[in-house]
Amino acid sequence: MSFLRKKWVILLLLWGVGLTLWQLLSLLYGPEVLPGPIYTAKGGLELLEDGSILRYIGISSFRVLMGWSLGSLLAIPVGLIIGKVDIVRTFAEPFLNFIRFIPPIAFITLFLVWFGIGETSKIALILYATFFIVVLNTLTGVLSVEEDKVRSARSMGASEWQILVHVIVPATVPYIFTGIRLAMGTSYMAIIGAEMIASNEGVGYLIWNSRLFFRTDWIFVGLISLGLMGFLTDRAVGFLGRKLLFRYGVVSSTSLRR
Amino acid sequence: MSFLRKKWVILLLLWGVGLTLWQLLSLLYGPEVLPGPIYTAKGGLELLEDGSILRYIGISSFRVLMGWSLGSLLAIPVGLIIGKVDIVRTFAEPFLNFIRFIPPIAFITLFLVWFGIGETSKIALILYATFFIVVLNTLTGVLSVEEDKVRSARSMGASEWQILVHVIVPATVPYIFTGIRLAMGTSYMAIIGAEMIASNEGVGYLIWNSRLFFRTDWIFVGLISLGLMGFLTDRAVGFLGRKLLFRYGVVSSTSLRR
Amino acid sequence: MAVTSPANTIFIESLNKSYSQHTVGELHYIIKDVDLVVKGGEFFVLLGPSGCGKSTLLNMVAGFVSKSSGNLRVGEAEVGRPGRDRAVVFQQADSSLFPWLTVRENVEFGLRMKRIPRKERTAISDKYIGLVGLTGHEQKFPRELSGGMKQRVQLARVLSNDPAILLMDEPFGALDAMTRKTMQRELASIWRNTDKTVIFVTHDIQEALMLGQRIGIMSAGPSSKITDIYEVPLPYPRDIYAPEFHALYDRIQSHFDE
Amino acid sequence: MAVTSPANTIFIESLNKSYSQHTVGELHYIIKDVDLVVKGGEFFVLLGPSGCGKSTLLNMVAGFVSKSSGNLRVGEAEVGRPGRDRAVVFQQADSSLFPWLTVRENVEFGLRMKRIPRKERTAISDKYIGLVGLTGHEQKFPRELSGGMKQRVQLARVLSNDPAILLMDEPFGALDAMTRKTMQRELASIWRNTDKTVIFVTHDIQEALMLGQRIGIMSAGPSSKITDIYEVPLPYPRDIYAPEFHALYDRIQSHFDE
Amino acid sequence: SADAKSEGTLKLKIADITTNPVFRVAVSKGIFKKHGIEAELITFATPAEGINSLFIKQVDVAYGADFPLLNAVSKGNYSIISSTGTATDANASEWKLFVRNDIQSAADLKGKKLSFSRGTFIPYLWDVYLGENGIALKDVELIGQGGFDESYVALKKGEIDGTWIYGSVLKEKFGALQEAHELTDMSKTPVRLGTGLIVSDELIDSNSDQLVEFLKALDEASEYAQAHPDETADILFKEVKQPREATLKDLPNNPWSIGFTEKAYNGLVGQKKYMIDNKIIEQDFELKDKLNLDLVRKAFPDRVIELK
Ligand SMILES: Nc1ncnc2c1ncn2[C@@H]1O[C@H](COP(=O)(O)OP(=O)(O)OP(=O)(O)O)[C@@H](O)[C@H]1O
Ligand SMILES: Nc1ncnc2c1ncn2[C@@H]1O[C@H](COP(=O)(O)OP(=O)(O)OP(=O)(O)O)[C@@H](O)[C@H]1O
Ligand SMILES: [Mg+2]
Ligand SMILES: [Mg+2]
Repeated sequence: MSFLRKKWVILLLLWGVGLTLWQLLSLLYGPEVLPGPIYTAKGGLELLEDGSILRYIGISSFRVLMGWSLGSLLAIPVGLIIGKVDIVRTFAEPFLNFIRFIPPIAFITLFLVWFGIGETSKIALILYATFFIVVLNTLTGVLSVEEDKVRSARSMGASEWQILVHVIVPATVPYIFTGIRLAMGTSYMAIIGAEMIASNEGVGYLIWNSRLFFRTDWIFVGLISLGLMGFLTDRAVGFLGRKLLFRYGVVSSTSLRR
Repeated sequence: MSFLRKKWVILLLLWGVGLTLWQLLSLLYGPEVLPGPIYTAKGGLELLEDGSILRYIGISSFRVLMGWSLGSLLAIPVGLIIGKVDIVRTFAEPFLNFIRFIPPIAFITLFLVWFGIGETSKIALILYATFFIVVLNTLTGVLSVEEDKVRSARSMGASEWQILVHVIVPATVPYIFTGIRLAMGTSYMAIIGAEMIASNEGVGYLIWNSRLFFRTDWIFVGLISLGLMGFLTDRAVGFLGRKLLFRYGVVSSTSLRR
Repeated sequence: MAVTSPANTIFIESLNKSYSQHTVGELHYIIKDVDLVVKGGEFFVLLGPSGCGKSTLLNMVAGFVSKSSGNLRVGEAEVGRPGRDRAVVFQQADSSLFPWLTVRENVEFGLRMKRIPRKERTAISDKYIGLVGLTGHEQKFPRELSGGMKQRVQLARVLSNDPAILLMDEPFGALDAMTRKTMQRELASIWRNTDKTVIFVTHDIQEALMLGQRIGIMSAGPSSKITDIYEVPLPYPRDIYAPEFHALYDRIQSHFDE
Repeated sequence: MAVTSPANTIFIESLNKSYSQHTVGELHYIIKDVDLVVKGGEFFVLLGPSGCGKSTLLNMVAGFVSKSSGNLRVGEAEVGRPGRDRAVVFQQADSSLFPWLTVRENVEFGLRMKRIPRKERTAISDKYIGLVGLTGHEQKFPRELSGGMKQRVQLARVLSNDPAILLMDEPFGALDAMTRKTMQRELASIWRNTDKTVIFVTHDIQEALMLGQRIGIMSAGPSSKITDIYEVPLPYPRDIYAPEFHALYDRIQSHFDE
Repeated sequence: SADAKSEGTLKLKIADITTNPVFRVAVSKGIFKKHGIEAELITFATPAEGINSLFIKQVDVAYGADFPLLNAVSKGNYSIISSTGTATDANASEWKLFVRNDIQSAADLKGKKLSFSRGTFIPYLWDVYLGENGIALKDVELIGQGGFDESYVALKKGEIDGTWIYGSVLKEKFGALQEAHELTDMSKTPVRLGTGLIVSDELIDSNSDQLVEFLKALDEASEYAQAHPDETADILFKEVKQPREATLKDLPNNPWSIGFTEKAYNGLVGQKKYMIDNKIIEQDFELKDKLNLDLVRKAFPDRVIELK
């Protein structure tokens, strides 16, 4: 009990020290160089008053959630197929290991051309950002299914299709979930790229547009919004996963590797 | 034997089909929209002839390698400390889980302000992109060290410092290595952002600048270079790890989760 | 008591298995020229040192691993692939049970694959869950059970499919000494109440003597075969301090002392 | 033969251990009021069902786990933290050996921590590697060894530190039946050639009788204690078919049948 | 930074963009050196970013269009020291308005979706152009875009109905569009796009003589570029990968004439009024205070107007 209380005190102290340091540094270097917490809060308030920051967060969240869920929905069957069918895997693996080094932002022009300047291309960009992570994780999951499970199902008379549906897929759920959760991080990362495309709204737009007018305080507000959005959705996804996918052995993990 | 030969035939066939499809699609949409393999090859040749693409690859690789190695070098001790010292971890974990959703590109303006327009800011951006992944993996590694290892070292008379150096660090090597290798991927992703900062050279610059001139072929050349660079360094790092860190149990893994 | 029946008799003639090794060029046999007939309803134990090929032989009977040459029949039918007539109990319950299903769902898996109506399924699973002494634990997940209980689930799961043959690969190898003794006693009594053929793999001489009607001794690999077969004419449940038990123990032990 | 010496005598008086549970409020004892004196040079076996608290008691003697109340001394000294006088052999060799060190390096670990010069170290490790029968395997890594060989490495590693007391927590629990018998025989003979005190934890009655001079029976938890202590006046190496062995086996077995 | 005054050589860091040939020619042909300037070019993606770098003392001189220039001088102690003389009719005629085929006259733009590049003068241009044709800004929808590749695709697909573009590459691309045609160009509007040079007041105080030389060097470099288009195209391809054809076509439309003309002044005035009206500049200021024409007057006395 007293340890717990002590922990909170120390934590508060540490955060206090952190904030003070931030403010001091900002005073030292000037708000242009490092917008301090007070200056940032002012900028945030400005954006809060006219409601724009909340609208931006809403819009960006919508885009992220759309791109992320569509990407995951597409990626899961693709990952299952790549994992199950050897010849597809031989073909796809070098390709996957090649394309995963190409950042979403590099595809802006192409996506524009393919999907236009509306919501589609923005969502497609986020979809791209999440797709390969989920595919790779699903694939890893399929390859990690214990041979014993498949063997026992087979000797209990399950058909190959039944094995896929009743063994491979449920056994892969924890991997798929990890993939989906990791992809969540990347999709927030891709929002700036996505909102470089023909948009007048969104957190990514805020960050990018503030560059032009050198509003470092707004950039900070944008960064903090992004961090918070990511943090909260990650926790929410983790919580839902723990509740809904409990039987598949999805457990909480606070610090995820990216 | 015959299976192996067959595999190669099928693989060649599949790649052939892929390339043909790409070319056909490009003919359908026009090279503006989708530069086909032939058109891309021509653009690549143009850049190869005056040596610029090789120079760009060299410059970008240098930036990536610098940022990545500095980031890793910094991140390892930080990860060890966060993993070992409970109070630091309590403070740092929410912060880490917050900041990992903020993409490197969001920091362009701030890094410009902090580190100037030279190489420093570009390298710093890549450093940022790799830092947190390596920290999170190192941290996970430290937390995964089996209690038995620490206990046995302790009962053989090792001091706390000796335990850190002779038990925790070597036991964490495989995690650190995974982190470093994953970070490699992200650092290639960050190069476009890094080379948006006041530069007129590099693969990221090529991709970004070619938008201005509608040179979709050059964009593709840039993308392919990026993919190849990433793929090859990833293999090289994997190979080195396997050879040099063999005793720490670092083994090859073809498909890495991002 | 067990009743002999030709449909669950296993015929093995000059059976060979080698994993061809390209690089060496020579054929390396895991098991070579194995001849064995396990009569329907018999409890046959396969005893041999680690790595001699016991699992390989069992997996060939199960249809998981293909033979290199020789004959392998169950009743009249050539063994080619896994079948519902041959159920397998694996050593690692963790890797063969489905962790996302409850005890009851695990036990009913084979029935569900056969699309047996729910009511019938419940009746059957009730029966076998009762037989292995797990009544009251139907709603638990495997992760909530002890090692011994998990093995009981495996047993109930295969029994509910009513196979003619039970193939058990060191099913009690991972249990603690006390649980192991209990499970041996119960397996013998379950077997005596059905007419199933059992092949039971172990490397524990005492366990072999507790269970088997006949014990086949496998020589150490490579090219291992069944060198001797001992009849165990003792009544169940067996007493390890009976002089005949002791005598057989010493005779079998002498095989491995050399 | 073992020589009694006060410095390696273990005194346990009214020892209690509870992991306090905030939420419940009541104190939940793992072990309660344990009294025990293990004389210097004695081979003492702790026998009890799974989960009764054997490991907890052993870990308290090792200094890994702090006591809740009571007295716990080795010789004259209060036990507070791990010490070089009390070496521990863990059940899972995999989690306690250092996989990045060769057999020799593992054995020399404690000596290296004490900064013993290389030549002296080699002499000592040669001696103990020979004693456990691993000569010729000095340059191998743990992953290249079988389970039994790994436990030999653990044994050599702790012996090379010349501790007064050996604490062994089911060291042979993970080995196959045959290897286990061999290791028991060898441990008994190694012990008889030194003057070390041994506390050996097991739940295998036969193993307890093969090894112990005295066997302490622990009752099932919670609040478990040592209920009975049996003297085993049989000479080493012991014969499991000796009538006295048999009689003792039955007497001890009856404790657990109830 | 600009402190090395020794032996009359001035070190300058100049913010440049990829499409501008003048600075690069001045460097590679040794023109800066001849005038005692040791220049380092820093390439930015947009002029706005280059000008922003002034604030953090990463560059000494920046160059850009009226819009970012005004934005910058409103924020601190910086002055516009010259215009590049590109606020001409010829240059303005290079700004083309491309519209979808269903639009045949300016009046048809009512209720349409029109593109603008973020952080540029285009909204101002729309304001003026539409105003002249009797359409209020609120009767159209302005869509902000990040690049011309974007407006190209959007125009082709009908996701926007009109866009202003500049330069030969774009003119060719947009001209080839089946779905769109050129409606007019900017020379038919009163808007002239000036570009100018901006430095800190501090630098003017300490190094005014060298800055005069700097301006002379720029004029000379531009003349050289006009006279040697092929060489200029090679320099640009080598250094920033601008395709040669693009340089060759654009170069004749972009001769720099260092000075400060009436047109340049009027451009700034109109632009500033728009920015203040639309709250892009929060704090109004006296334009004259932010113009320092002494240097350029010393360099080219006959090309500078008197400010009233
Ligand atoms: N897929 C395979 N390819 C090549 N060799 C194999 C393969 N599977 C098993 N072996 C080899 O066959 C031999 C027998 O293995 P097997 O698993 O049948 O032994 P076992 O008697 O069951 O051993 P244990 O008691 O340890 O389970 C071993 O030497 C093993 O290395
Ligand atoms: N850190 C802990 N916090 C709370 N309870 C614990 C902790 N460690 C052990 N226990 C509990 O103490 C009891 C005894 O555990 P212990 O590991 O000592 O048993 P054991 O006799 O060694 O069992 P086994 O034979 O399975 O190894 C168990 O019920 C366990 O759940
Ligand atoms: Mg086996
Ligand atoms: Mg224990």
